[in-house]
Amino acid sequence: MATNGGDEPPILLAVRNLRKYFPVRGGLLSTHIGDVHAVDGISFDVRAGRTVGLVGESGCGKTTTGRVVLRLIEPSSGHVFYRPSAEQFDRLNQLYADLDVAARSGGNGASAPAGVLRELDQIATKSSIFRKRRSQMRTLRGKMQIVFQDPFSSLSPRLTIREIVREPLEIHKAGTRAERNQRVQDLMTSVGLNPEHLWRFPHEFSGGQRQRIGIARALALRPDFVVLDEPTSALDVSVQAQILNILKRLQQEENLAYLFISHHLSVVRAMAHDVVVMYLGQVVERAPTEELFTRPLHPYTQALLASIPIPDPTVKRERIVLSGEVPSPVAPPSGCRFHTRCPAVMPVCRRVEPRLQPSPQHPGHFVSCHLYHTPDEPADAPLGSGALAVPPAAS
Amino acid sequence: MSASASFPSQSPLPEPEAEAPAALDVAGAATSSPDVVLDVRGLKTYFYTYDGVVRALDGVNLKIRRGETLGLVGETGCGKSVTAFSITRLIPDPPGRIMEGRVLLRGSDLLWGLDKEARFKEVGKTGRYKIRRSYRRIQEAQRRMMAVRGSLISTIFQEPMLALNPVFRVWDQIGESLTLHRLPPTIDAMLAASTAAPELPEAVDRLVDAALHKDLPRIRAVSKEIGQLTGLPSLATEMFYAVRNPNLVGTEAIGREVQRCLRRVPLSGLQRSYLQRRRRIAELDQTLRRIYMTEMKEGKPDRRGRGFARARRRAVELGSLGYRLPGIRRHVKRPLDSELFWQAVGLLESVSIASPAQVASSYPHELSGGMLQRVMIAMALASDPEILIADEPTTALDVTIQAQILELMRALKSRVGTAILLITHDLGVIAEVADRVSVMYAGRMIETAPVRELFANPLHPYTQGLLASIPRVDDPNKKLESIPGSVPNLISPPPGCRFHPRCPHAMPICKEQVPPTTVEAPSHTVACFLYHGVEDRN
Amino acid sequence: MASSNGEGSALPARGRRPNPRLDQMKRTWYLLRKNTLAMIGVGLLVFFAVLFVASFFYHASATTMTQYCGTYYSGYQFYPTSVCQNPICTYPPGSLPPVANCYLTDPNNPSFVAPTFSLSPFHLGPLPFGSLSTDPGAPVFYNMFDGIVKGSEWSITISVAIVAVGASVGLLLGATAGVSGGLVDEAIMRTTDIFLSVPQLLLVLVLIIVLEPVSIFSSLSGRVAVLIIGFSITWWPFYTRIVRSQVVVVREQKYVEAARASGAGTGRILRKHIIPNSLFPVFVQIALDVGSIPLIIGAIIFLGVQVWPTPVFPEWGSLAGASVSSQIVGDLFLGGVTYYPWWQLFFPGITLFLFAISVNFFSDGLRDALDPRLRR
Amino acid sequence: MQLWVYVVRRLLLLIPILIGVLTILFGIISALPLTDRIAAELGTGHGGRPITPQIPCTNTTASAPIPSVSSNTSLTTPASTSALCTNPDWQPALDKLGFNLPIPVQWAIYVYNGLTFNWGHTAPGSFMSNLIGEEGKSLPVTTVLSWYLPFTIQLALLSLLFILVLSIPLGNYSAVFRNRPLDQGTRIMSFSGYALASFLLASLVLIAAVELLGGATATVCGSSVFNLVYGSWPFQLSTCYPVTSYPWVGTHVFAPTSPTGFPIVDSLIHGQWSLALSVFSRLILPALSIAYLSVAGILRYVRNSMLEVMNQDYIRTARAKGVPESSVIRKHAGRNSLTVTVAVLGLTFAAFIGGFPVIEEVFGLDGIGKVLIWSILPNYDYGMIFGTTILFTIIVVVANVMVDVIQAYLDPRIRLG
Repeated sequence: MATNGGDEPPILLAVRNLRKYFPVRGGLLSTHIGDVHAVDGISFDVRAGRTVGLVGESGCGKTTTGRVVLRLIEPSSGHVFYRPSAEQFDRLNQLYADLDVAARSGGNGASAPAGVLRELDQIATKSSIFRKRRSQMRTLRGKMQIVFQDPFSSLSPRLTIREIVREPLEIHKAGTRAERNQRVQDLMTSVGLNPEHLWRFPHEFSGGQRQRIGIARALALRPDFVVLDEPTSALDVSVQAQILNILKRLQQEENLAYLFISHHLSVVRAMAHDVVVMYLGQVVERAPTEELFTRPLHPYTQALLASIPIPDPTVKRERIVLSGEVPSPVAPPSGCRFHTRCPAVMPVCRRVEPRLQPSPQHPGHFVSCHLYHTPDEPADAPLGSGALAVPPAAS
Repeated sequence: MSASASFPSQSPLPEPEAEAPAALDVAGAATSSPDVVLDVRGLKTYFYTYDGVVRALDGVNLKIRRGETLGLVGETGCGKSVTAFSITRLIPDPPGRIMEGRVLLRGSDLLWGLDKEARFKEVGKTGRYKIRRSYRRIQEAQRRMMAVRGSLISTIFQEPMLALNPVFRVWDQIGESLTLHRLPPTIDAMLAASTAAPELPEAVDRLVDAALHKDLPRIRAVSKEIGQLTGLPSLATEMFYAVRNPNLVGTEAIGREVQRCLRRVPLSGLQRSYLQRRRRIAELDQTLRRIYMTEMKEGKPDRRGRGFARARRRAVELGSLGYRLPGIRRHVKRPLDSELFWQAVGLLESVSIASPAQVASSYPHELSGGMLQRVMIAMALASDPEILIADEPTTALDVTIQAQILELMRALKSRVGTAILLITHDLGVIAEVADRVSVMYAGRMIETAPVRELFANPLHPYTQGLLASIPRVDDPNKKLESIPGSVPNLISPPPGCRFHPRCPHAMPICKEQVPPTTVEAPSHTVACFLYHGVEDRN
Repeated sequence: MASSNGEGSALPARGRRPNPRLDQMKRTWYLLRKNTLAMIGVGLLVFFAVLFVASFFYHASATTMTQYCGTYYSGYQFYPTSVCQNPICTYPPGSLPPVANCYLTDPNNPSFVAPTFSLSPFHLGPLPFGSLSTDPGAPVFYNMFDGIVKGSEWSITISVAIVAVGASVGLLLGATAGVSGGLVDEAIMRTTDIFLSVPQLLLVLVLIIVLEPVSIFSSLSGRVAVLIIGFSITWWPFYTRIVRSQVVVVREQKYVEAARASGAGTGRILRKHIIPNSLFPVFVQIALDVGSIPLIIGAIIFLGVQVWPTPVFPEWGSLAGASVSSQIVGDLFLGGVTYYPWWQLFFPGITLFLFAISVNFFSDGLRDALDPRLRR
Repeated sequence: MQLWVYVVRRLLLLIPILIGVLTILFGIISALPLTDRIAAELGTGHGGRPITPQIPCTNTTASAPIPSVSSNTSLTTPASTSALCTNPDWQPALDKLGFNLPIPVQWAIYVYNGLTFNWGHTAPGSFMSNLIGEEGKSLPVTTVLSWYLPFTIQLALLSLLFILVLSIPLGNYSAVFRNRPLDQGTRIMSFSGYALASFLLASLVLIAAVELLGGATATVCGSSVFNLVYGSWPFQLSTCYPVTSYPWVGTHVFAPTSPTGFPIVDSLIHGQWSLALSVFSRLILPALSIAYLSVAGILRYVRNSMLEVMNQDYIRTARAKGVPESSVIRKHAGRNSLTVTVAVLGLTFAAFIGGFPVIEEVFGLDGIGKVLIWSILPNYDYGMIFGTTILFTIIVVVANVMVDVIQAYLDPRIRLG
């Protein structure tokens, strides 16, 4: 990945094998009876100044991913590497590939070569955010920020806008008092709010204005990575366009990297450079935006694209209506997690869990589906099961 | 532009007739074209809050024709939901009050008597009002609406998770709709079935045979036949699910199941007399509803008729007190409950729920959002309404589930043929389902057109801006245009055209006068000074 | 404060900086003013506040038992002067008493003085609110007026102290439980549950009874300390529960997460976000409790627990509790018939009632004014 | 979750709570002088201060290891506990009670005794013993309490009935008719219930009943407040039935106390209708007073939650279905207000049950509340006081379990958690 295209911006975040399980208690003595597999081994990269779109239905773990990546909650396992150097990054990819091979041949991670684990551990100590101490994390927090979905609960009702926007600056003791105030003023103008709004309380604002305030707060410390957790899904379309345009402008001005979490594929298409599609805590498909939207490979992505109503009565499309509902993340289905709803399900899907692998046609396009890769079960078979592939939906 | 081609019954929409004078006379509605199911004119709804009077609706007009789907689009706070709730008078009062207007449902004015319900007095010059309500009249109006709600106008709400009562099982809630709107025929069928002695044994044998072979279509057919023989379609559903059970092996087990189902058909004397009394009460309720509908149609109260019906109802109820005794109550209610349960299962089946019996006996919190929305639709259809108001039916759902629900609505539309008022902010949904679209902005209707016409040729600057601001999944190169500013505060809305502060084409006149609604193309009306078509007096 | 260090340089409109908090308070006051009951409550509270302050300047010479002598004029019958054992003062009937606390009393019922409401020789008596007998047979009585005036001091001080201690402990534990979660939360909340399942009246009673023989609590201030300790031990769980239930709601709010994402530590989050946003229900509860604690003290007195060094003490709850306790007060014998002196029950009762209801009205009005859901 | 799993889980939780309560009481009782503790355990002595002196160990005679009554030793010289414990003469008693063991073991013994209903003995010199008519004798606390408990349960059930009957319709309709006369009325009523002390309210109810009903004062027979206000008992004894017959009183006409122990039920079983009616009539005013105090607290919650429920989407759905308004309030919203009433009752049950001593004292009813007062006056009978406290607490804890189960039955969502 780092090899294709030397002009690509540097890697900002490398998320590797991230897992987050929430324990479920129940039964007579309220014992631990299972886990919600909210995020179950996902990996992706975020490059400086670029946007990664994270797409999926509710309950697929995209919001949890956003929170874990910022270490707002601790992960169950996995790493997020912040600004790994080019060599580190290449080495990481190699190590994880080794681990993967070992896991497949041995069946579990315990048999992974000790050397690989040790080296991984060394790199993690250097650049994984989960290994940072509290003080290091504090400085890092200034570089990684978040904008929330709900503009109504994301601003404290008892603070004025000025106090809200100034809070990050105060926490990090950035600049003098006058500088901080100047910064707050600048932020307000850059998100298109009137400075006199500073003296009001959040409940006096509309949803769009609140979202602007949220953006101003997130940008106060000049971060280089912002998680946008469904920033526009509570807004009207006309306001949504305003917010999206502001976000785009700010990205260019400040060279921000975004992790854009949304269930709105059309918004993601407008915003993201790369798209990660999640289903039940796992990545089913990952590709550059244009590639994904023109040639969706995974049946889930295809169905997702086909279910979006297009605001044009003249467009006639093939409809793929998925049957059933998303299964419970406490006891995800065996094999491919999508097999319960998949229109192209094969017997092997029930047994073998597919891996995220590059598509044969496009090396940057990763898909986790048996239609495109022979299952790992009978050792390593050559690729070439493309004959099984369903044709991508006409768009 | 013609209306949607998917409706053969739907001729190209007729030119709106000039009938304004007729609409203004007291009796009102008789002259409205027979095709129009619902005709809303000049609807104004205000909310009296501490901060001032929110003019949520300011003269809304709309018409829905038979079998047509009218989409109502607008941003948050534009009044689209308020419109829906005003039609069925579900606006919470206080703070909301419908101020004026007419809602003509097949010629009956649902807002009749509105002006006498409350008096307003401004407190000084503060913009605050003191309202003196006549609670008697409001109660009377709410009673009148009981005749309309559910039976003629059904509603589906936005959040299915919140819209179903969490403490009652699903079948209970569907059954309640059924008791309210379908009780007399149900009881008739039950009573008839219990006395009639049809040739069941032969059919039962065939059913057992079919079940032995696990031949689903045949089970379906035979159980349907038994349903017809007994006159209880719900029995067919019950039998189908009873014998379909894969765990049943052997003739004996299946036969036992069938007999178990049939056991509820014969009724004891007590049960029969209970059902007869229930039927009498339901009939009197219907009489009362008819009286209310006539009152609303003719515009004068029929107190005698009402009082008479109500007194008789009370008498019957008083005579039925004995059935409420604990032991008796359980005995007499059982047959009706199981009948309602299986009718509910039948309804759930019709909204393509895979295991309807199981869903019917679960609590709402045990079901997913998509499933609950199907339950809501089943409940709304329990009474064969004239109009179905769907208030953002898919907003709270995921896209794949939304696609399922939209698919279901399309199927129901062609099967049932009710008129639908579809309220949504998602123009995509509108484009897929609606025949005609009305666009609302800040409490006013600004543009109405057939769906293709509106998307191809939006006239109002707001509609244009709205269409331009939608990101398109199928069009990557589209530049997102946004409408500057935000939705105005409806306590002190801008004078004149309420869109003028955000409008790129604003003219001086826009600030001064409210633009009239003009007809620009066949059945395409718009309220904007940029256009000079014939004024739509309708 | 801010204008001195150049903050204004960032602000073009330096002179007329708006004060949003003041605006909010004005709005709350406006809403409160529209609420009649709340305004009655505010009025009464002001009255009690004035009484509280005044009581410090009121030198009640009759705050404790007073010797009686003289003739008593009651509403029932007039009795002539009879034998007077230890006369403090004597004066002819019909004239004004020469010194303070020299009252005309009924020799058959020496410890009762009926209220006269004649306020003209205010400082000399007769007693405007009557007297409270502590023992029908003994020549001692309690000046009700003094008791009510001085009672404001004790009642309000004790209630406020108890509530302050209880609320601080509750706030601390509740916030800790809510924020830390897990085992700490579980431990604190289970302890709270346990304390809450003992009836409050009984717990206070048992604590007072047990602490009574301890010698350091034998003085008056010791008794007050016993009351405060007993009530605080009983009352903190209420606050803990309220605070915790608020905190678990607030801590899930996105703005708390945003603060954490900005690198705010737990202390700052607690101070700036969680506590300010979960304090409001605590205020309401504080207001209610300040009103209800004298009621419970009264119940304890009524049940016969010896809370004070003397049978009757100038505290509203104690006066009211004593007034219906046959262990403490006595009847009036007039002409061979027993009468209950109504003023004994009426004045402390009405004081207690007014105080509690004023606090109730006020807190309810405040809640209505601040809670947007109830306003509508 | 199944309902029964929930019930079993809730019942299991009962044990740690009881242990916790006993721990608190152990902590409190440990602060007592050792003599009082021994007296409370074994049933010796007069009870607590001021009659029981603090006896240093050295003062005791060799023949009596635990002095039951002793001379008037000075109140002001409390003996040091250590001196007391080192005296060899006390050793048998201390050993027997385990007061020599380490604190944790003492705690374990206390908790075990508490859980096995071994709550100590009454003081023979106390008022209670006089009442029993066998002065100088000591009885197990649980025995005494078991005589009086049925009456209190009777009273509690009746007042719970009044609470439900009053709070649900009033709460519902004051929310429905918001800010209209009914609502204002209930609001005032609720406030005055908050602001009236329980003993004042009960006394006022009693006085009002006597003034208004006059001859029907059988309802207040035996009340200390009545005696205070109206002097000695002015009515014929025959109209004043003591409500229960206990083994030690033999002069009046009684309601029988066997086989169930509940006077009303027993009277009915024995066919004495008028007696049952008389006992019942004595219960009405106290039950109403308790109910009023509780309803005042509950109404506010019911009203507020009802306001919230009436704005819920599912109420709108019900209306949109065409359900008549009365049915919307009764069926769809009423279930909720029932749940809230039960929940608030659970939260305030401790306060509710804590009101019983006062009410029983005012109305002269012989329940466990009255037992508490008897053991407070004139001197403290610690064994009884602590026993009563444990009993009241157990009632509260059990009631809370029942409340939770009822709630889980009423609202299926609760079973989830």
